[in-house]
Amino acid sequence: MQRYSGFGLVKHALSHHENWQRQWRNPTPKKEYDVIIVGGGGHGLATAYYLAKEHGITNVAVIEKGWLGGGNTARNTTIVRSNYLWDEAAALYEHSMKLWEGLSQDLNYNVMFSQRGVLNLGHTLQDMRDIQRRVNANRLNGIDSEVLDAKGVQELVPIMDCSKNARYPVMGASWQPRAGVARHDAVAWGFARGADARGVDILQQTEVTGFKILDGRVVGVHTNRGDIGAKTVGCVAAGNSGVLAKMAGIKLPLESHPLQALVSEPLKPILDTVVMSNHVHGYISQSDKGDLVIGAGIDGYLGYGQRGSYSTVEHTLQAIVEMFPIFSRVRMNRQWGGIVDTCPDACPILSATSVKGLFFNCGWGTGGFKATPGSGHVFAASLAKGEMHPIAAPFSIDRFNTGALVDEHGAAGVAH
Amino acid sequence: MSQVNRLSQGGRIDRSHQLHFTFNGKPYVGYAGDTLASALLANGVDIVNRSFKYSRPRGIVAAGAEEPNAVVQLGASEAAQVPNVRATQQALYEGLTARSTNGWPNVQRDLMGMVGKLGGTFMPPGFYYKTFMAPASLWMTYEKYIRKGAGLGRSPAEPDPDIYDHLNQHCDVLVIGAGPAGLAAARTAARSGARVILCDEQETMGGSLLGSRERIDEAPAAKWVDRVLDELGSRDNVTLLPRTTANGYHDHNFVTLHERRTEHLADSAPTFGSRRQVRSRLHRVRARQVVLATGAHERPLVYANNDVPGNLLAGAVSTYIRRYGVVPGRKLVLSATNDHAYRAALDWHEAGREVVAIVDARANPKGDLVAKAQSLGIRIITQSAVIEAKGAERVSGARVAKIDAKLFSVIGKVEELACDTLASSGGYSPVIHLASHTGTRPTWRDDILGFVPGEVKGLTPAGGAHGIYALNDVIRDGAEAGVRATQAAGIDADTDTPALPKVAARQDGEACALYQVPHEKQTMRAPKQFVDLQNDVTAAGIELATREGFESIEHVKRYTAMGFGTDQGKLGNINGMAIAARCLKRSIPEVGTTVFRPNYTPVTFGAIVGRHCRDLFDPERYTALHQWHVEHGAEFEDVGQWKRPWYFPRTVNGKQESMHEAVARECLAVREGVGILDASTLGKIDIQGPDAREFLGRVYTNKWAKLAPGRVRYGLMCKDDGMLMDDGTTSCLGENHFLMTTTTGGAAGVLEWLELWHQTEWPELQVYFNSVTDHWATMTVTGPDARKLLAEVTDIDLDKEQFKFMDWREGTVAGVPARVFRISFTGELAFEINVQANYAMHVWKTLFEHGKKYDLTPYGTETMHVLRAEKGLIIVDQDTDGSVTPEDLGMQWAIGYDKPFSWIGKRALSRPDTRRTDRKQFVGLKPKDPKVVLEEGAQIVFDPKQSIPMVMVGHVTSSYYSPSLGHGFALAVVKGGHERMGDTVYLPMADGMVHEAEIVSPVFVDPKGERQHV
Amino acid sequence: MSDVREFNTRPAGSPGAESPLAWSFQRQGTPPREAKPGVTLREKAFLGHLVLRGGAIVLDEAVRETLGLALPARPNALVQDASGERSIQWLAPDEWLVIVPGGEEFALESQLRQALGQAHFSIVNVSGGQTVLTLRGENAREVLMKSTPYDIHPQAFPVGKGVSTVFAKATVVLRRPAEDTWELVIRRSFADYCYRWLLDAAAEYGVIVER
Amino acid sequence: MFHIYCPYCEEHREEEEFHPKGQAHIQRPEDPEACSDEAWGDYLFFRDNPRGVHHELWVHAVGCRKFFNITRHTVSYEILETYKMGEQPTITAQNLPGKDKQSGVQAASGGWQTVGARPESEALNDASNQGARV
Repeated sequence: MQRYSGFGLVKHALSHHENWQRQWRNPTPKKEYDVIIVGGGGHGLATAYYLAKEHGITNVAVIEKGWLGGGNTARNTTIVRSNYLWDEAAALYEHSMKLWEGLSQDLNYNVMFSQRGVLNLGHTLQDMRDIQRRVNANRLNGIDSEVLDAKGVQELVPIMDCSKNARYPVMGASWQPRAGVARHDAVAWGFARGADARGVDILQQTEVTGFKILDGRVVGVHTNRGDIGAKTVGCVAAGNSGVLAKMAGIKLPLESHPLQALVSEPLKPILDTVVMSNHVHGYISQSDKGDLVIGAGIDGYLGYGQRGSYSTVEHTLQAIVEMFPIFSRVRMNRQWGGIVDTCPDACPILSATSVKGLFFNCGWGTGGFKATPGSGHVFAASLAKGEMHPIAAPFSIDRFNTGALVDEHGAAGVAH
Repeated sequence: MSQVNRLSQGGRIDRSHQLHFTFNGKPYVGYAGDTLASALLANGVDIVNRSFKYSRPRGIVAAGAEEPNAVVQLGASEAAQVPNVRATQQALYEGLTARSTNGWPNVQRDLMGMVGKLGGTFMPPGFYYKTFMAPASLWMTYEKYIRKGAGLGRSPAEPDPDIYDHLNQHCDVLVIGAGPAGLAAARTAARSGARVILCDEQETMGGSLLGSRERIDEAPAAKWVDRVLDELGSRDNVTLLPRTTANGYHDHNFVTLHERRTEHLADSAPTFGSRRQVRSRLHRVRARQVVLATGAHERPLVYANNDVPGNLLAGAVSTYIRRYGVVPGRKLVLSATNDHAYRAALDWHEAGREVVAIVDARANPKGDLVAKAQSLGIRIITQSAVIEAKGAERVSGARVAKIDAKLFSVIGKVEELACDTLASSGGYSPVIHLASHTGTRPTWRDDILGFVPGEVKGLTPAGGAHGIYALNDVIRDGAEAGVRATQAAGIDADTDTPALPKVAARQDGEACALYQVPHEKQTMRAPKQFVDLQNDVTAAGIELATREGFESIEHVKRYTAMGFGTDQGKLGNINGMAIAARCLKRSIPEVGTTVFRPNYTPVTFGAIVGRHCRDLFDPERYTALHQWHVEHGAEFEDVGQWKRPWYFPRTVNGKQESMHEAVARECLAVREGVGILDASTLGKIDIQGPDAREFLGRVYTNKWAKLAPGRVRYGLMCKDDGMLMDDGTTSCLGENHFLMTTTTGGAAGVLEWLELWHQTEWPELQVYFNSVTDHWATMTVTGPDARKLLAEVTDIDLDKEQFKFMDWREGTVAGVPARVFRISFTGELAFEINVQANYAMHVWKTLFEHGKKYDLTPYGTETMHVLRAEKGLIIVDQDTDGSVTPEDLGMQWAIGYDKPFSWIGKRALSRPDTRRTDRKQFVGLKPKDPKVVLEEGAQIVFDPKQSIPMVMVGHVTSSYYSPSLGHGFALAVVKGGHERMGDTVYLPMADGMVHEAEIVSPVFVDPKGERQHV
Repeated sequence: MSDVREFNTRPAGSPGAESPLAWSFQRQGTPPREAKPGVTLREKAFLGHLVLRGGAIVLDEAVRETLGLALPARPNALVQDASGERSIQWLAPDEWLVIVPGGEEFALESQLRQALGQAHFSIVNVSGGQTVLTLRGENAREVLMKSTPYDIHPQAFPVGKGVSTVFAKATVVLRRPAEDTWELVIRRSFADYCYRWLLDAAAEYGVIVER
Repeated sequence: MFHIYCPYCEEHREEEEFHPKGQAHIQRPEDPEACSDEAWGDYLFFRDNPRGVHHELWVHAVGCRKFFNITRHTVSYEILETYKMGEQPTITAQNLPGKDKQSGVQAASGGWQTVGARPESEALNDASNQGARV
């Protein structure tokens, strides 16, 4: 792998940038792999990367029906945080956070993980109770998290309306300083480059059309480029997981919904932290390019169209202008939608299935991006060992039969 | 201050009406009818901005929405600042103040430009992914400096003085674009009687016809525009919306139109008399049919240094000359691939300035316009192109050479022509943005070298947007689209194509395909050839991206940032795709299609928000007693959309009580005297029908079979997963008649829940539900003196044997018919008085008149919470969180295990997880230190000495200081708590304190419940 | 139906009643007089409002008997008596809104119950929970277009129509009893919000409130 | 932004008046106590999630307050038909007759006027109609 550095950049400039190598190959599928990952988004590529790096399993194919990193990896609002309420979720997201903290160096790819801190605002007494509960739990779980009052919030974000005149005045917030944002596309590309360099075949424009299952055990997949064998198959296909599961005769408690986001035109830097409000339903940060990146709510109906309802965008901007009246004259440049696979308890599924050797990693809802390295890391360990990693174990499909949900709806609200 | 480039005549500007404006602090003069861009060009302003990444000087390129460079900061005052306004779309007005968005210290003498010149070569696409990684600790510092370069314009620092609104529109046919196709379509549709909306983004309707040299019906085209507009304007089935951009095309033909109502007049919306006007208005249009008549955007050619000021689109040159009377230079070289572009040279020539040469990529151009140029003696250099522009802050020359477009190489000697303006045209891209908003992929057409809209239900493209460019064809296509759309909208229209105006047919030669122009040097070594001017994306950048494995156009766009600017790649995307296709040795459609997202052009947040801001952001719901609460100094709590009195601080000796003092006083008043609460916000549902009782039995966990008229019962409502959803009392009014109460926040949800089960599962049950929340006002009179007070104003027999706890009675209170419910949420003697809300204030005030002698004390939600907590009564969503069953709450007494019907939630109580004995269970906590009030949300552990991460076993759900008990107390959920009474638990806090508390019964006051029965 | 507790919530005599807009008038006041207002608002307070639920055929007979009006069977239809003071509006296939002059509602409810006997139906008095606002004037339509996504063009919304729909962020019953008049039936707790919304939306045309 | 035909109000209304309520035709088990934990888990949480034709329950929340069913394509978002409670869809993934039929169809014909009032509810309880509930 060609190593990246500032020095290298200067060297390449002198040769007119004509000697940069491909960041990943475009290989022909082999007949058989040790492990197949279905889905070449951030989570799938991270799984392949850690399989190769941590477990020495390099005979791996990542099968992607479109282009790598072209799904939700390319469409999210890039927030990374780990201040989840329930122990199981907190363990998973904090595991991820720790990996984020060294990711650029590990991948030799600057994913621009910017720990500018995330505020989750409280606007009612109950919001504040929920915030205190979550922050106390975070603290005892070893996650950096604190409660701020309205004054503290105002100091961090002077441009926000923290006055009593607001319809739902800001009463305080939870604050996680280590949280932040990252450059979403770079995460997929960095993992792809790292996995490829370790021998993983990334097969783009390759669509899985079915699973080969023999005596209750998976032995490979059918694709539009022919059959490919493998005794271990991990499906990491986000919004398309339900469709894949159906091919394997497995049911998943998933619904795929539209989730929208939008950006303003680029502005000179004015907002340095990430601000989220579940109560008035809006969250916002400013990218290094200057765009205000704004997340909208999830639409209530099923949708694979990568579009949602306009009224959802209206409500989001109402919330943003309510919080930041000075943004009224700022202009919205672009909106788009992703497909999020949501679980009834707003937590993911990391699970073995009734088909031996076939695993699913899905159901991340609105919270998938931040989990990318952690999800890939524990899923790779699970695939390598054939049993779920302890951090992944509570997220098995069985919980929907026993009732042992990890209900992040309870106090964390939307799990962006 | 002369307008050096202004012609003495021609154009649609009013030379008698001067407008003064400033740009970068310098005063200028333009005319009414100018855009900011045309006025800047008239004044000879070359550099309008600096580029984003390399800080190169940039000038105006286009005349419309596709302009990438002339992005300015508008506004004289701080509050009126608007970032990123496109000068080509901003009408000039008196006093307009604009600045460049980039450039330091200023746009003319820019120091960052030096950095761009020196550092540009080290900043290929994606360079930041490859560096700034070591040491890891420094990234946040690196980022701080990267961020300094971010952004174009700036946000205002003050709130917006202007207002905005929405108009919901419905029509049969929405025609987007009022050029020749749109006008023809709108006229056809309008004549059928259909409801028609015609919108156009420009100041004046007419589109390309406003600057056209063609004639319609043997008169200038603009005359025909006026005639059609007159006709449309006279019809009441037509709405004309100029200055209105269709920005988003959503599902089922829902289109958002952004109308700039006053942005062409002043920084801030003017007031007409006392009537305040909106700055802009968003039309939310539901159209049966849409005609897309958005025309086409010209593509520039990509050659070296094509970003130096003085490089313009050929069509823009024509527009500035013909429409604004501005010739943006002295000596023109035109580089073209098609006949249409020749108009720029002809117009330039007619304006009396020198056309140095037309450089045509075709070997043998022929067509009427070519012939015209030849007849005027203009030099035409064939099979050639401008391969490089010369000049730094303004074009000084053009390097021209013979090229082979197919082999992508320069095949002849380079000739340098002196000029100050370089116009180019590489063909036209239909404006298909809206059509692709709904997810429909556009289709590439080799014959027109552009994408046309894919098939979209309810949408008919017409004219340029349809890939049709000759004026007579455009008008016919528009008229036919009008017929088709009208018929599709279900309106009888003439099936014959309507009479069309006469347009002289013109012979055009065939265009040739050329996107990036080859240079003598290879792309990576040639001077920069810009594809996306706003984001400084070059042909070399795209080539590098493909070399590094970014092969889909989506990857290329993301790696290079092509198309991510505020122009969304209107000029650059097709050129970029063509370059990627060349590098990958594929065809353009194989590389991908181009997908656009709303908005077509950026829209102010304020316009999208409309009136839903400030005081109207969200409804405030008030009870009938709200005025009294305000007048008596209440502090309010937001509960859902309701404003509820939180507490009533008194002012004693000029000092206002703190919340703690007020609540302590209110609590004691209830425990020792009498207090009153406005409980009107509780949800109330009237239930009638012979099966009402059966229905209650199915949706509540407890039994309802035997509740007699006159009696009240508390009920718990679960979802089918067994988790508590709502609670409240329900009273039996008659054998077939019940009044259900719900929590304040749960009211709407519970009513819909009941309807859901009734309509979808049990339609055979004869029962009706109706909300009566707003009809009744509810006042809770509670405390030992409650009976004495109420007795003074009611005719109801309040004798404790006649009117028992959990009874209700009817009669009058203060002369008003009332239902009085003897239920208690405080543990004290309590009466809930319900009267029709119109009479509530009278009753409330009467109670206070009589209550003076009992020191009747109004209390709010905070005191209510303390009093109920002292009694161990839960608040749904505070003490529960969607993961708590009635059993977890210890409410087995309210569970009808043996009811015949398997009520909602019952089955779930026997699932493995709900049967666990170590579930978190509802208990009381008594802090060991009586002075301590535990923090709500504090986490509970059994072992305080363990290391982090700790095993948490529960948390505090409610916690207060009890004025009656004289110590703090709390409610909590604790694992296996019901079996742990008397155990000590620990609460490690953020400040390092570890509180100790004893697990106790959640009922702290009057455990036997005697007081409410007195 | 039998075994339903009838209750007249309107007091004898007239202790001070306050309409749902009392607080708004108190706090907000009414806008100053305008010579040529584009919009005129008026509250029709203290009317009798009943919600009728049941099968159309059964209710129709009883309504004819007691009110002398036919129950509108078509969706979104509004019928009125000659005086315009009594009306019945379709709300749902099994639900109608009856509005009568204040004070008539209890007697009407009793008569209807008599007439309906043992049929399955419900009648609920909601007079305290809602109020009626009328909108008139040449810009009334624009004000409504700012407020509701429902198509209020005369072709789509002729006289004699009424719908339940979205109004800003509240819900209303919107009806057109006469060529030049629109009525909004609004819920008490949302009345102040709707009033402020209307004044704001109508400001650019000039608005007066008749009291 | 959907434009939805309400089969009870008999006209198209804006999406803002409606709420989606998940998959249509989910029936609560007749005898919950006899259900296995898995069967109960299925009823509570497991839903179809098709990329294509989907039958879903909606409520005309700001309108007639009636629940009804919509057959909708989850990629194109086109509404293929809407039908009342108790009715069966005429368009399904199995019988979808191709592109032409997808356009234009809105309301299923037939059905009854009033839910919850006899005799209509008897029809709902008719054994032949069992699958149609919810």
